[in-house]
Amino acid sequence: MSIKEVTDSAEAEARIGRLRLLEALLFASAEPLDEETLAGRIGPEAGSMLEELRAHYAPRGVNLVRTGAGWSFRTAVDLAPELRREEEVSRKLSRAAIETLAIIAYHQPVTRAEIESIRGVATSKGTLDLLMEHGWVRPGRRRETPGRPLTWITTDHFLDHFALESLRDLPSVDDLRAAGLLDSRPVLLGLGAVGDDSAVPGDGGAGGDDE
Amino acid sequence: MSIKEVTDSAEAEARIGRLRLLEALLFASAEPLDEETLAGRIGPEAGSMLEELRAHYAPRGVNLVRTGAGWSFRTAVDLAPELRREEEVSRKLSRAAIETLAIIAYHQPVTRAEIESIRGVATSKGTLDLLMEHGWVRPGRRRETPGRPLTWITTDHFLDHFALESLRDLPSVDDLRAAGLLDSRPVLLGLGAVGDDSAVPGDGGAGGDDE
Amino acid sequence: MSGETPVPAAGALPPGGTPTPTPTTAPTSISTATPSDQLLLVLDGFEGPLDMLLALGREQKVDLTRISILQLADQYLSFVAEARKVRLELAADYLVMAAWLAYLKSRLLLPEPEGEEPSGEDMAAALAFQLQRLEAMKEAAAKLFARPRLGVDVHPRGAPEDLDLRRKSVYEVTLFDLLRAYGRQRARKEGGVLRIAPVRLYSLEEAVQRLSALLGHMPDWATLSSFLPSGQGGGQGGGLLTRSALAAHFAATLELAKAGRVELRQEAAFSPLYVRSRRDGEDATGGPSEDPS
Repeated sequence: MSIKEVTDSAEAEARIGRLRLLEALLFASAEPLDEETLAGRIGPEAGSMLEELRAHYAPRGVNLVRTGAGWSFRTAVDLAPELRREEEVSRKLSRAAIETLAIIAYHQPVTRAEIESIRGVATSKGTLDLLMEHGWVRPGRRRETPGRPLTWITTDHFLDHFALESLRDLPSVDDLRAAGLLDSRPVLLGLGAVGDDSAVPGDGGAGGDDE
Repeated sequence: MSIKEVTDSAEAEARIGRLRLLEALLFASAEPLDEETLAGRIGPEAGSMLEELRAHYAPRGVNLVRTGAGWSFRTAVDLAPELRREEEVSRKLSRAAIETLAIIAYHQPVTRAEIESIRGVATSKGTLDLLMEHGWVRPGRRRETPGRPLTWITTDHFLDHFALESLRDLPSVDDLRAAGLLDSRPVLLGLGAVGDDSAVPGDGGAGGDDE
Repeated sequence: MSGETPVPAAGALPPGGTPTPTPTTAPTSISTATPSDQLLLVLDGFEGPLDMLLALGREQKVDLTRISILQLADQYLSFVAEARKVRLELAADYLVMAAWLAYLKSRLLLPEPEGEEPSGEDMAAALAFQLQRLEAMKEAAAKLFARPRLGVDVHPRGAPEDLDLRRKSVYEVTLFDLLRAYGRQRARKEGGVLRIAPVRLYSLEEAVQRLSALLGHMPDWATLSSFLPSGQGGGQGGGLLTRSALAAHFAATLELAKAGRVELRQEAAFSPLYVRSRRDGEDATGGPSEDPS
C-alpha cells in the first residue's frame, strides 16, 4: 500500500465529512443559505458540493433547490398535491378561550354566568362556540335554579386531546401550587394616606403574571 | 418485452412514488410521525420502507431516527460539535430541575412526595412547572392510595428530546433496577416531606434548593 | 478504580463497627472554612442535608455500599457544630438531620434495646440505601444530559413545511397551557391584591394652617385639645385620625412657637398643654402662672 493511497483515502473521508456537514447545515437552517455563507463553513468547494447534493436529491422526495435567497431543501414539487391535502395551519388558541376551557374543566358543570363571574369579564359568544366547534366542551344539563341556565361540561375529546384518562387526573389546586403553576401570594400595597397623592394604590400589581 | 416486465416496472415505479412521498412527509414535519399515521398514508409497507430509508440515510449528514415519539429526520449526532448552538447550551437548567427530571424519568409514575424523599429536600417552585413548560413531564394518573396523590410521568417529547426509543433505553436503567435503586418509597422518617403529598412546600425551608 | 489503591483505614470500617476517633476530622473542604462566608459558600453548594451527606460520604473514598455510617454521622455533626460556632443560621432540615444522626449514632454505639423499633443497623442501612439511591439518580441525570439532545446536539428540520399529520386539532394548546391559564386565573381570584384602605391622616401643614387661622380668635390661653377639629375635639376616641390630628397639632404649635408666633405652657409632665398667640412686649417665658387649669 503506497503513501499516496493512504492520503487519497484520508482526503476522500474529509470530503465526505464536509459534504455531510453541508447537508446538515442546509437541513437545520430556518432560512435558505447563500453560497458565500456555506463556503465560510465548508471551504471553497462548497459550490461544487452543492451541485453534487442537488444531483443526488433530484430524483428523491426531497430536493435541494436554489432560490434568490439561497439554497434550501424542499419537498419535491410534484408531491405537493399529496402533501397539501392534510395541510392545516395551526393556530394559537386565544387567551380567553384557554381560560374559559380551563374553568369549564375545573368547575363543570358550570353556567356561563358562573364562568363570567370567575373570570371577571364577559364571555364573548364566539369563545364558547369555538370551544364547542372543536369538540372540547358541550352543553350539559340545565341547572334547576331560576331561569334554568344551561351548564357546560367537557367532552371525551377534551380528555383525548390533553391525554387525560379522566377528569380526576387533572391536577388539583394544591398540585398546581406545588408545581409552581399557581402563585397566589397576595401583593401587599403600601399604606396610603389620603393627604398623600403618590400613595394612592394603583391596580398595576393585581394580575402581575399577565403578559 | 413481456407483459410481466411492464407490470413489474409499473409496480416498481409505484413503490418509488410511495417511498418519495414517505420521505417528503417525514422531511416536511418538524415533529416525529408515528408508523400508524404513516401507514395510513403510504400503506402497509410503510414499516419496511422506513427501514429502507433509515439505511439509505444512515451514512449521510441527516439521519432518519426513531424515538418513542415516532420517526423523524434529524442531523447526524456526530456533527453535533459543528452544529451546536451556543445560546441553547447556555440556557442551563438548575441542578434541582435536572435531578427532578431524572427521578421522574426513572421512577415514573412518581408522586411529588416521593421525589422529595429521594432528594431529601422540598421541591421548589419553578422546578416542575419548568420541566412541564419544556414539554418533558406531565401529570399522570392519581395514585390509588390515601389522599390520591397526583403522579408525574415523562412525555413523548422527552423521548424525542433525548433520542430515546423507549423508557427501557434510559441509560443504565436495567442495572439500577437490578440493584433495587428504582424503589421510590420513602425510607427514613424526618427526611424531606415524607409521606405528605397534600402539604404545600414552604419557601425557603429547603435550605439551598434551586433559585 | 479503588480496587488497587489502599482503602483508608477509617473508610474500611464496617458500618456500625467500633468507633474511630474522628469527631474533629471534618472533611477538608469544610474544616478549612473557618471564616463564616467560606462555610456559607460550602453550604450553598448543597441541595439539602441528604445531598450534603452524600458529598461527605464520597470523601470516604469507598463504594457507598461500604460506607461507614458512624463516621459519616460524625462528619455531619462536626459540620453542624462548626456552622454553629460561627453562628451560621442552618435551615431547619439540616438540624433535623443532625438530631436524627445523633440518635442513630447512639443507637449504633449502645446495646440494642429489646423492642419493635428498627435496630440501629437497620437505620444505618436505610440511610446508606437513600444515599445510594440519590447518587444513582445524580449519575442517571448526568448520563441523560450527556445524550445527544434535540435542539442542542441534533436538530430538526429548520424550516418545517407546516404539515403535521399527528395533530388532531387545528388549535395548538397543550396541557401546560391549560393548567397555567387556570393557575393564573386562580391566582388573580384568590390571591389578588391585599388592599389596605387609604387612611386619612392629619398632616403637619394642615395643622399649621388651621392653628394660624384659629389663633386670631383665641385671645387667651387655651388647651391644645380645644383646637382640634370638631368631632375629634376630646381626643377620646383614640382613632387613627384623632391621634394623627393631635400629633400634627402638637408639632404645629412647636413650629409656631419656634417662629415666635405662639406661646406654650404646661404645668407638669403629661398635664394639658396651653397655647396662646404671642403678645408683643410680653415675656414669652414668663406666662401667667396663676392661670386656671
